[in-house]
Amino acid sequence: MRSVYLDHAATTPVRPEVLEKMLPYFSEYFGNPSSIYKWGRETRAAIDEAREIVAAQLGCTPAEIVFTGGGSEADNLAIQGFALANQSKGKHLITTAVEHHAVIDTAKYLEKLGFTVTYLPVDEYGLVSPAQLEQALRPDTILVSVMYANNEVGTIMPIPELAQVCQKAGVAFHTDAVQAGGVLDLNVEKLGVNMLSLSAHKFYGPKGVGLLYHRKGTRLDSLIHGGGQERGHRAGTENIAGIVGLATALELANQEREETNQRVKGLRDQLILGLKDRISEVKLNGHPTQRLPNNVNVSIRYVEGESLLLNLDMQGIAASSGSACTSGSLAASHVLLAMGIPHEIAHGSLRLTLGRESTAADIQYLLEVLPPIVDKLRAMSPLFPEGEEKDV
Amino acid sequence: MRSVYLDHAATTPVRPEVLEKMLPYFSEYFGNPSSIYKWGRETRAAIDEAREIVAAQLGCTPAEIVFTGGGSEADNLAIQGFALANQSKGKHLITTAVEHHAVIDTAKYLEKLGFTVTYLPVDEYGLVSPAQLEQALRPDTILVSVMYANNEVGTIMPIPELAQVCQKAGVAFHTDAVQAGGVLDLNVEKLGVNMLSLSAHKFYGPKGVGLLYHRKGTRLDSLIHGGGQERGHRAGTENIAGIVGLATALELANQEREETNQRVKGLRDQLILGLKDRISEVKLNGHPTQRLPNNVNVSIRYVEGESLLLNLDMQGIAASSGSACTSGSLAASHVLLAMGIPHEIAHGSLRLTLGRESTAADIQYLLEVLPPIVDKLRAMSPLFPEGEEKDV
Amino acid sequence: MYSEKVMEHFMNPRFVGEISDADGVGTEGNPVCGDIMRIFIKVDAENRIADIKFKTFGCGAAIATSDMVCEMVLGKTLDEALQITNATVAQALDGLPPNKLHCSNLAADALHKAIADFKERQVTLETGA
Amino acid sequence: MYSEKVMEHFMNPRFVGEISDADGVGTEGNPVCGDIMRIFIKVDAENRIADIKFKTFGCGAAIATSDMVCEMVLGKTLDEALQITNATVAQALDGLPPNKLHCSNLAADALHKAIADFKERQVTLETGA
Ligand SMILES: Cc1ncc(COP(=O)(O)O)c(C=O)c1O
Ligand SMILES: Cc1ncc(COP(=O)(O)O)c(C=O)c1O
Repeated sequence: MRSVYLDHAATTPVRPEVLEKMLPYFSEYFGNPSSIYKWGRETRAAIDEAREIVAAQLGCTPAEIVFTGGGSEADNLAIQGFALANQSKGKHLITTAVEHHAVIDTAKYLEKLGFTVTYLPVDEYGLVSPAQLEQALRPDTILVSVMYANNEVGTIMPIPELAQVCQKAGVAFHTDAVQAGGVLDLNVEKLGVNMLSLSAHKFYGPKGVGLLYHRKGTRLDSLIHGGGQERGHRAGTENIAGIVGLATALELANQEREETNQRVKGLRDQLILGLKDRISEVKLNGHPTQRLPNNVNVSIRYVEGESLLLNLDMQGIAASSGSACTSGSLAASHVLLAMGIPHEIAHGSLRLTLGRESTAADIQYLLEVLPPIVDKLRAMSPLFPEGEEKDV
Repeated sequence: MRSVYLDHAATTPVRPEVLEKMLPYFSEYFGNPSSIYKWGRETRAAIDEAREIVAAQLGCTPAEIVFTGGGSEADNLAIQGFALANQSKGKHLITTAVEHHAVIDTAKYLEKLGFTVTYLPVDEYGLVSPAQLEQALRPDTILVSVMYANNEVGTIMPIPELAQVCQKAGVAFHTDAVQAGGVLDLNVEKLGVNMLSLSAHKFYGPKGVGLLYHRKGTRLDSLIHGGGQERGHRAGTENIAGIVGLATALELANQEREETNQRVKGLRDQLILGLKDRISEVKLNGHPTQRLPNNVNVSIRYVEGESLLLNLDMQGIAASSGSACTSGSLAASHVLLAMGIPHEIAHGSLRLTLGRESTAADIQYLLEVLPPIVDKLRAMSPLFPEGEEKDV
Repeated sequence: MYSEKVMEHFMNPRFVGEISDADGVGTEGNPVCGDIMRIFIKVDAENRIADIKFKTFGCGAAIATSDMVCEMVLGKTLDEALQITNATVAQALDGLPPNKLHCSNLAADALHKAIADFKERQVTLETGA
Repeated sequence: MYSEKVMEHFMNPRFVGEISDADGVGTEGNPVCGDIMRIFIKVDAENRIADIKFKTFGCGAAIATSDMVCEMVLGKTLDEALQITNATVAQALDGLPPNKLHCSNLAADALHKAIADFKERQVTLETGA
């Protein structure tokens, strides 16, 4: 049976070139970077170099990068860390209704601690507008967090415009760029953000390592206290191999960005057309053009997402319904609901996210396999109006 | 030139057997464990197996293990997480003056949040007694955190006795067992602890992964909010390779524990005798018998630690003065000072920590190289009473 | 995540369909929680379930439990069928993941509703209402 | 972490020692912070530093800056020597890690104290006190 992995938004395999760069840092160059002897200097140099590579990719200085244990930790450090360090200036935060749980749940936690949070609604495409943000600002607003690209529907937010609203108002702006890493322009000057989160495993780097960019002068409380690593922002012996892997993966991805995006976008559009062609009552979720080049998210009416995924899995295809974290959960995607999609349709969403190794044959295979699965599930569904199938 | 690594308390190389087990989880089995398809089930199974292996090593259930991004994160999760979740019961914590910064700095952070912390003093060997702990308990004490083995002087605390004092008083007990991992018995029932922290890179596992054991019923706030990974205790896509590496390393270390400890202890005692024999005014810091089998910590009077380390480094020897994190810092070790050692002597401390690959030849080499270095530095030292050299 | 038995019932359900002249129909669940089950029964003169079909919109567990419930009660008397609980369904499927246990509830409930519907129709017939 | 120049002065200091008949001695630092430097100078008739030695208990930077300061001022007039600052010492060593910059301060201060000691002795001699 074919194996077709179409869930690159959930995670990606480590590229061989990346793993190769990481390998020496497990058993050969293993010293604690805080140590002054040779073993320590070797790994300190590796981390310094990684930090410089990353800084060059983001257009910032190395001192503005904090390596973390993943994207969620970066989001938590940005939001908890900033809110706790700056609460004397105000206790109001703004985010959106379509953020990843790493942002939403952190905001909810801060609400328990006495902060007030505005969750901006989105339009049918999953977008928040600068005007909307401007209206939501209050005198006690200290931080705004808006994701760069949505992990479920791939919608790309107008970050430079949103950040500018904040800059004018003197409010800090964080963006969860986890889905944008290696795909969109991450230059923090062009974006105008104060903080930006990334996670290596989303761009063919290893799991368990991420980073937070925080502009010079951005005050943060730490989540993890202890040894003074990462300039005191994140205690703990550094995950050297992970950090080297992150930097290598980000640099490689950015080098190939234009070319890969072009190719993947072609496949994506082929896939979207194919789905609309072969399956009735299919609706593309998210923005038609302002979307990640690798993201397809459709609602297939009258079928439920998990049973779709299980059937695809039986055919060797990896896909997702909503975000990976919640694909095992019962609730419909908060992102689709926020976009105004009714529950029963939201439950039938299918996310297919392409990657650098995806091929036209993969798309072809999916397009062959999916329609009979949909037919079978619709035949089981009490919601499906038999005989009166209609096209959209 | 010989290369002799004598800083295993700072970090250890990943064992080849461990790396081998980790390797498939970078590029081959890379799926997000939260996904329901094949790629996800494969890695979910790997994490489940790792959790079971670890649980067997600690004598607990798999659900009581939370994998973290390292030892510091585990300590922070235990102490911050417990304190914040249980503050309605009281806001007093007890720890010791000789903990790792991951514990002390977390306690200090909690003091800023309104908690009161008692830092128990230690005796000249670095020990805290059960009677001392009993006296320090207050009606509002909610948590006691005492390290299992000290990272600088290797002193082993009487954890079962200390934990019993807490159990009687209905107070939770956490132990930072980072230095004990793979070396001492980690059975949580025998220890009687409610929480226990480990870090993989201290026992020949990878950096950037650790764990917190937390006994069923122990309520914890999370540090990292988001996706429901680790039963909601630690959000973020799992570091699968790291988790597999941790479990493999812990199992291997425990299998060989008795044998390795025996051998290393022999070398350690040889080293201590050799140092006393060849260098005047050398004093062993820490407990003479209740100490880690691999730890040697001596004060060499009239010489300063860093210049000793730099000279050893020029001879290919990796050693530490105080803990690795602070070997670049100016302050004398808080551990040695807490043990009553005067500043100028504390500044001359040298920590040599052996490992499974240490040999008698390594010891021999150190014993040849060190005395002339000490002579040279003493000749430079304005504190050294020339001509009136005396023995201790 | 699912047992082999769940997957077997999910992939190859034997009781999918409708019974146009059903003696009882029961529907449980709603689109908000993502699971809707409808069970159709034919009841014979001895109060046995002579035929049973289901239609389900829902996750793997929802479909598998629907099929399992049908298999378990076909040929059984209504009294026997009423003894089916979520626990017996889950057990018959070699267990369900904890977050899917509620699905076995739904299937049993849909069945019970179908039986209740049958009984109500009986009363209506008997009383001639 | 240290520049090659620091390591060279640290490993092979050329000015270690004492001058038993020094014209001025200056000590700076204390054991609490882990660095003690003592500088001995001989001053010739033209107020030039004719000989200089140091003894230092301390880290690599402390030893290297001690040696560097000695090298920098040997043969210089006292006025020239007084112009040595922590910045010039650190610069002459191709820089120091940020957390070690204070060491170059100590070395300059010890030198200045040695010069002050010399001057005080002069006054004492001159006034015959
Ligand atoms: C006793 C002790 N606790 C905690 C830590 C922190 O572990 P990590 O650096 O892996 O976060 C260490 C090691 O640095 C340690 O020795
Ligand atoms: C938008 C977004 N933010 C944050 C995260 C969390 O990253 P990680 O799982 O690496 O912690 C993810 C991925 O899961 C994501 O897609």
